[in-house]
Amino acid sequence: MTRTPSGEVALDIRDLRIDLATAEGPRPIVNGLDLRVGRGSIHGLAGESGSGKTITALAVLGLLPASMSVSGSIVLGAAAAGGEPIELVGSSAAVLGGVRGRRVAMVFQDPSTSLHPQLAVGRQLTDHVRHHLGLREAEARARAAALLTRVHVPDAETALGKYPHQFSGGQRQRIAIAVALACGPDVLLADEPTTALDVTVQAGVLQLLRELVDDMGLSVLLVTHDLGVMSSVADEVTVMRAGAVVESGPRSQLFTAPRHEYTKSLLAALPGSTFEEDPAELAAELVAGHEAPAVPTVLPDGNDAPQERDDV
Amino acid sequence: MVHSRRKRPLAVGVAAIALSMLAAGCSSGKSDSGAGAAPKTLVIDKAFDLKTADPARMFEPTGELVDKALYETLLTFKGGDVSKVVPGVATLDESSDAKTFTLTLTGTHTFSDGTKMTADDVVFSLQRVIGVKGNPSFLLDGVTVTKKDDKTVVLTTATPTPALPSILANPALGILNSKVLKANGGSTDAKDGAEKYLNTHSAGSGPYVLESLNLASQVVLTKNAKYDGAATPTYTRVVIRNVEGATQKINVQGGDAQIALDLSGDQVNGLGSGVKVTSDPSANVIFLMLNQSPAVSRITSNPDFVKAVKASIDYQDLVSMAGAGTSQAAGVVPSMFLGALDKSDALRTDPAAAKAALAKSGYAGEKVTLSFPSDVTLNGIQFPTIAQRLQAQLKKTGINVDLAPAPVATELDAYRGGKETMGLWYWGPDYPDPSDYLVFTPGNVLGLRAGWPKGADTTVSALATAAAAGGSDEERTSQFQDLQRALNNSGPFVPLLQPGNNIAAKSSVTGVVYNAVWTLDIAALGGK
Amino acid sequence: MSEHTISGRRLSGSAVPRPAGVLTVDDVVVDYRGRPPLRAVDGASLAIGAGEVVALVGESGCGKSSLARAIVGIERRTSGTVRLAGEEVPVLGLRRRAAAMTGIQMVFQDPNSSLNPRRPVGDQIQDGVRAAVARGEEPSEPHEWLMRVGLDPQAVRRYPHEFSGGQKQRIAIARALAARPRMLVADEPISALDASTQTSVAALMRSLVVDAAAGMLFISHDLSVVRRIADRTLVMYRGRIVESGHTETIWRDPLHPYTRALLAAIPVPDGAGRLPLAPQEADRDAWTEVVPAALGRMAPGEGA
Amino acid sequence: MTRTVLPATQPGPAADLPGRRRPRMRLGRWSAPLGIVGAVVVLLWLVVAVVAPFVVPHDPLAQDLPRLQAPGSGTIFGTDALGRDVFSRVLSGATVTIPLALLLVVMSVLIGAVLGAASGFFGRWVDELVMRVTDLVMAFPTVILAMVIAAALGASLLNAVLAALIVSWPSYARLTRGLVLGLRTSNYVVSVKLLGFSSWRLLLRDIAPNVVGPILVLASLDIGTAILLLSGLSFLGLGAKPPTAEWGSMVSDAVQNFDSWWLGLFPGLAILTIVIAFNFVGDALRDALDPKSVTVRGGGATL
Amino acid sequence: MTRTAGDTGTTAGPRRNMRRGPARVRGTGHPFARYVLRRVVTSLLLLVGVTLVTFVLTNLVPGDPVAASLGQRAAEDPAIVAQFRAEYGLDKPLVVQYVTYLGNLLHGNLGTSTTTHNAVSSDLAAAVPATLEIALGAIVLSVLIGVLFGTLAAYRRGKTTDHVLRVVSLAGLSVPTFWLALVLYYAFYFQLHIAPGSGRLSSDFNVPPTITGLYTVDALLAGQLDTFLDALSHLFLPVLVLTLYTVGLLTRFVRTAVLEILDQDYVRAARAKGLPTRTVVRAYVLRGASVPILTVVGLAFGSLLSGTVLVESVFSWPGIGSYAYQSASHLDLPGVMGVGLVIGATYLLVNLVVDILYGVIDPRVRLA
Repeated sequence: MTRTPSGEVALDIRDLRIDLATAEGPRPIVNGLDLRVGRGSIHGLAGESGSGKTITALAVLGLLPASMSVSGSIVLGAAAAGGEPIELVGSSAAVLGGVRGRRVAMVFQDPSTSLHPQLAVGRQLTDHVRHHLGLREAEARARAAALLTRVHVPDAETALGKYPHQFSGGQRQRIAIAVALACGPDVLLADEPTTALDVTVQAGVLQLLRELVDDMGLSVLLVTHDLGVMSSVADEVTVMRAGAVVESGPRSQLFTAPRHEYTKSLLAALPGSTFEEDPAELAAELVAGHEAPAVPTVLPDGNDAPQERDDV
Repeated sequence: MVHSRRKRPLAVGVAAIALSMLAAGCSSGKSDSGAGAAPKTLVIDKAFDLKTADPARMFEPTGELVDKALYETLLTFKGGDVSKVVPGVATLDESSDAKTFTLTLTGTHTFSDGTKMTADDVVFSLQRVIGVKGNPSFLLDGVTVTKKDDKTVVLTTATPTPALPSILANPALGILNSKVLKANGGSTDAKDGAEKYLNTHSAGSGPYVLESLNLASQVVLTKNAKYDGAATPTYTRVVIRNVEGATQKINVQGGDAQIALDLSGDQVNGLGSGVKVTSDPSANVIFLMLNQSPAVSRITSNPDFVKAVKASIDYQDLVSMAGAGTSQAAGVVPSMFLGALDKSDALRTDPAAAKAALAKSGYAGEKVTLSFPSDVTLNGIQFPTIAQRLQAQLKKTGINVDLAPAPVATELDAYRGGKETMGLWYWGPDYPDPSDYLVFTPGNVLGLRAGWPKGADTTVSALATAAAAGGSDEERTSQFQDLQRALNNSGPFVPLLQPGNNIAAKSSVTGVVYNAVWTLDIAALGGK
Repeated sequence: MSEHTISGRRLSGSAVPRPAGVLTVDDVVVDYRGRPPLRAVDGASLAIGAGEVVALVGESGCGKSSLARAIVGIERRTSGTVRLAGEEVPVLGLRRRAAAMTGIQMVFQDPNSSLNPRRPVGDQIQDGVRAAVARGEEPSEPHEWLMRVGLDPQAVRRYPHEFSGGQKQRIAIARALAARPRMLVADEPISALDASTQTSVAALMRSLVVDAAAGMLFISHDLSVVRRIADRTLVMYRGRIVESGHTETIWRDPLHPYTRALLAAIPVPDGAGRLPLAPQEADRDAWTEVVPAALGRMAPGEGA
Repeated sequence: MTRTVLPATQPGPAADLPGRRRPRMRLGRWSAPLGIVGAVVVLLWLVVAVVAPFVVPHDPLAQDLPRLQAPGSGTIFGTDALGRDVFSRVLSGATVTIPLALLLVVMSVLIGAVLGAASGFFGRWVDELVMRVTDLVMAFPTVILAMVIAAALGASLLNAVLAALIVSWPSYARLTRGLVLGLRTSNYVVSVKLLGFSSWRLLLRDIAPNVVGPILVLASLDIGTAILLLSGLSFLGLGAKPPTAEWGSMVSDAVQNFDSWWLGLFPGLAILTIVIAFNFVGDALRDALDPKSVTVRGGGATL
Repeated sequence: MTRTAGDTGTTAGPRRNMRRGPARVRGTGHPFARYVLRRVVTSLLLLVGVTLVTFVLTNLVPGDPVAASLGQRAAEDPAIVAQFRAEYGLDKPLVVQYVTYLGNLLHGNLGTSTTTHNAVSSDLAAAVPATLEIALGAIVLSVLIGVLFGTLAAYRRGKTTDHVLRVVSLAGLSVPTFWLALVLYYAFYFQLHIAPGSGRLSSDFNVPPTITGLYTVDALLAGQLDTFLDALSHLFLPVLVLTLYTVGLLTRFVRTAVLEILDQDYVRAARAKGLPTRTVVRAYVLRGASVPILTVVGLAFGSLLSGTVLVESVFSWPGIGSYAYQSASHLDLPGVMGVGLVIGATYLLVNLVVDILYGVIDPRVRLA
């Protein structure tokens, strides 16, 4: 499977800085991130939990909590149908409203929480379609049914009337992907889309992602900590640590010839073969290693309300 | 759009309401819509003590007020003068020995259903009062009722009963439509079941008929179209509402009510120019009772302690507390009755004597419990207020009183059982005669409640026997005065107050006259 | 269903391994009441010897945790027996657990709920020590245990909220090990931890347990970690053990269709860009079948 | 075999933490000032409750002033229908109400916590019994049940407290039961159980301390409610007996003298200020000690 | 104490399980219907318990209903007293009295009030709609305001709006209702003459033909617009007083519930879909918070019923609270029992409705 990226850039992030306002002053969460998602390719963003991956994805949509400030540049490439590239950092509510869901969509980690449990699947698949594209209910439903079929959810018509809890975890994630694709976005932000799934189910979802990119020319920013997943589907990989890019490059190069120490250590930490080891040494390793300092994934300590910059 | 589906029910609801309004022609719910400018609805605020509208079972002021408007009596009083009986639906021919009373129906009297009143109705009504053994049945104790002819009824008694004519004026003895009553379970014995009917309908010939009755909230009367009596009522509809004193004041000031019946002397002050106050002494007497039974209390049964209490109380202070219209009760018989005590014979405050008597009594500072009904308001006077004042006054002499308020419903039991150490109560007359006050003597109803059995005080008992025997008005006056002096001296009762009765009425209401029996004759009220 | 159960029992029963089992689990069934009742574990048998690490893998909801909880006695067993060194492990009730039974300990998935938030961690490790002493073992000090799991020995006076998730989990492990158990049951002990520490903590657990000559039942859905630390592996599907035996044997040559699908679906981090194989819905039907040969698989060179 | 030592570019979280700290209370940015204001007011009222008998300008029971005087002429809050000083009575009201409200809450907590803990910990018929009783009590609206009880026992403040107690313990029983039930199956309690400790020890050492916080929060919010309930009962004539200077009965006296607005206004304000102050404190306490952060998630049957 | 639901959500009791989702309710058939059925049965048992408690309590009262119900003179006459006792069955042993009561209850006979001499059922039929009218008015109003305020406070968390609403809601919870009722009555009626006086209807209006017993509704149905407006104006102050308390309760709770929902992934997902804030709030946030909100509305209704006693006493409102007070102080056993039953039944009914609504608003409960 060889891919020929068009060379166009669908999403161009330059020098992105995100600071969290705390009582002790601003605390950097993302520190000068540079990243380009090529059109029709999957760009993997790897790193420990708390390294700022999810925050970056939310920053693209302008959905950060009010306590976080953003600087730098996020440019959304011109739409396939033409038009000008759009700078997303600091843009107006109207612009962001037109981008979210319409041009840039997002898939969350856990489909059991990212789909509203009390709303029928059909409603969740159509409400933004009707809002963005101005379709009638019947048109939107037809489109939704087609989409469900596209993501291999069986019996799409019936599925529209069902509620999320009536589906298995894997199907739920397929539905969540369908929701994201409903308005035909250019860019898909996938935040750990398979982490909550069983490995056999994960394989199916990864296949679907690949399929969508290859068939529909979708551009995906895939956030994951799982190097196996990364290795399976990503075309380009960026490794993040503590809010900054450590290394970036094509997948094969990054996995076979990592340049940065951190990347090397990540690859080395992958389970290899059985071994015996002295507990004292293992303990020492843990002492030295520490877990990365906890950076709030989305909401720091609950004292800041999720707040859209644009809501009044 | 997205939510359009949800807006539908609301729209449907609005449409439904609009349609129903259209269909109903949007009429008015006002009772007198379309009527002329004259005020037709009268609102009377009264603190209810209503138990029933059935005359044969009713004997409380609110019931008298209501039944006076619904039923006519054989004899009646004119205006506020309760000393002279005048013909009602009948004229009276009394035998000289006061044992035979011949009553002849005058003119025609029509019940609200159109039937004419006959002697049968009279006999039935009076016999029913006797037979159902309701509250007022004692009024006709020993009275035999017989029909002479269609217009004439004869009442006979074994003993001379000079009070019977004034008793016959009581609305409890109102004449009911016997046919209607019998059709609704009425009878002249204990099996009578007409009370329910009489609480929803009236069956009388009075100026008003009962529209609705709620013992707790309000009674609504409407004009009796068939009424052919003397007075033509001005108001087509009368609402008597259960409202307590303080709110009555607001209501009559605010114009929500035209008449307030339970304002205290304090409250009638500052009502403003639009409200006219009619103040008369009421026939109620508020008294303090000290139990004479050593089993109930060692200390209140001590005569010296009783003396100490009597001398400790600051009567003038209590009078000023109660406000306009109130006076000190010199004895247990109210001032307007025959045999009432002169003011000079009233109990007097004497702190020194009180202290001396207290010392003699061997009182050691123990708590004495004063029980009283916490929810009774008499002519606007709050019992808790009086009780607290008494507590403070007795404290000055060194008597420690513990207040024990309870709803009258719970407290009555202890009071009637003679279990109260000290009690604060009142006595309203059953009929305007001093003999009603012999209950305050040893072995009698109230005497027993005070733990004062027959023979406990021979002096008082002797005086009581003499007073009961009767005689000329002068003789009776002096006998009752002697009795009351003795009671004031050694009895367990301390007469405190004779409250004033204040009726506050909007100045648009005319003809407000206080009557000691039924408070107010609603039909006699006029409007301008 | 019952037929399958019987055959399942018999077959897995034949897989009793060589070292005299510290823990013997015989034909355990766990049911959950409800409408309809749910059979979470459907006749599982296994034995674990001293110094042996046995992994239990399977997808979420396959009954791994229920089996683990039934083994230590947290979950009521519908039938079947669990013996620790030949003695029946009772179900936890209001009564205190007999001293002998403190020889089986458990580590839970969520490190945040494993420690009493209002007691210093040293005290909580001391609880473990006390249990060991009550059983006649050597006394030890909490700070030694902290050191052994790679934490600052000075931290004994600190409270749980002052530690990260991975650190809390190591404290919980320390407490369990301080009781000097003969058997440690670990229910997904690493899945709540950061990727970089998962392997190290798992490796640490293995070495500590082996060092103490205890047995360990290690539950995980992460096959690559299991491959690294487990001597033997049990693969569970829908309440039943479908494949068991030497870890490398299973890894190299899975026999049961479920095990095969499971292993094929693991993405390999080699940079080759190969998509893992996704099983078809229809495949799942085959996963419930019993493959006798897949049970009790030996290491190469070992054998009858 | 590779053993990698990850580069430690940043200090671990443990490094910058002070040595010994109990679980920290976190005060919300704004709840704290309100809580402090509340605490100051509560403190003021507590001081008043203690010193009122010694400092009030008049004997609250003495009827020696002119009756129904408006505020200003010689008295701060005016006088009532019996010539008593309203200011002195309002202050003395603190001495009457606050201790009783505290008593009520303490008793409710004790009864509720013990029964709730037993219910949650022992389960089975104990749980069934306690929960059915709480259901029964909770099926009545509080004031009406208290009213019937107070009517049955006779009007007195202590009886009102008793009546209030009967209706108020179930909420604590429910709360405690829920918490204990959650904790009983929580991983750390199970862990300690596996270590062979007795149930009593679990209850006292591992469960009780984690239940105290939420109960305290509920209790602190309930003091205000207790004051409202007691004064409400007194207002209906089912609590304080005359001549006790109790706020609710003072407001009820005011009904009789509607013109004299000062009779009702000041005791009502007294109730309002003390209740709102307690609520501010309770609210801040809740923010600081969010019960959710204390209850342990997880545990129970996982499939 | 009024159960404030302790905004903590921890007191919500058994319902919490249902919020956890389907894991526990897994199964086929109709577990929800079965659950509701079980609730109905236990509710009925509980009602019997309520009657027993009321019966025992009322019989603990030291007074004698005879003295309370008969007039001065009648109570002196042993024959009358005996007749009264026989008529009301008071001459029989307590156990027999109770069993008789339950027997009559089965036939819908609640006995005859010793105070009003009416059938208790007809007394209640008059009193319940009166209370219902203010309680419903208050609950509707406070849900509207409470949800608005709570959502606003959650969205403005930490900002001035939030703090102002916090103070307002705490103040609402802290005001003694009986006092506030008096103050408002004094201000709006006595001083300003804006509000009408006490009672349900001005005295020059006839009670509209009884259909529901709610004067406003009946007046509308009868097409009497002026009566409707008058009844509405009488509702104003009592409803306002009751609303204030409940709004405080609801605002606090809705805020907590909404905050919790705002933190949910599905809300983030809805915003990522580019839906307008209005839609996100209404269709996603409030729907998500509807279960806990529903729980607290049920609780609030209970505390409203308590609150009405005090408010009714101030506004001379002939509702269930006044009736309860009157029956309790007159030792009117059938009356008190009737009130206990009605209140208990209302409470249980509200809980049942809440339970059923859980199923309506949450498919996980309905389609488990």
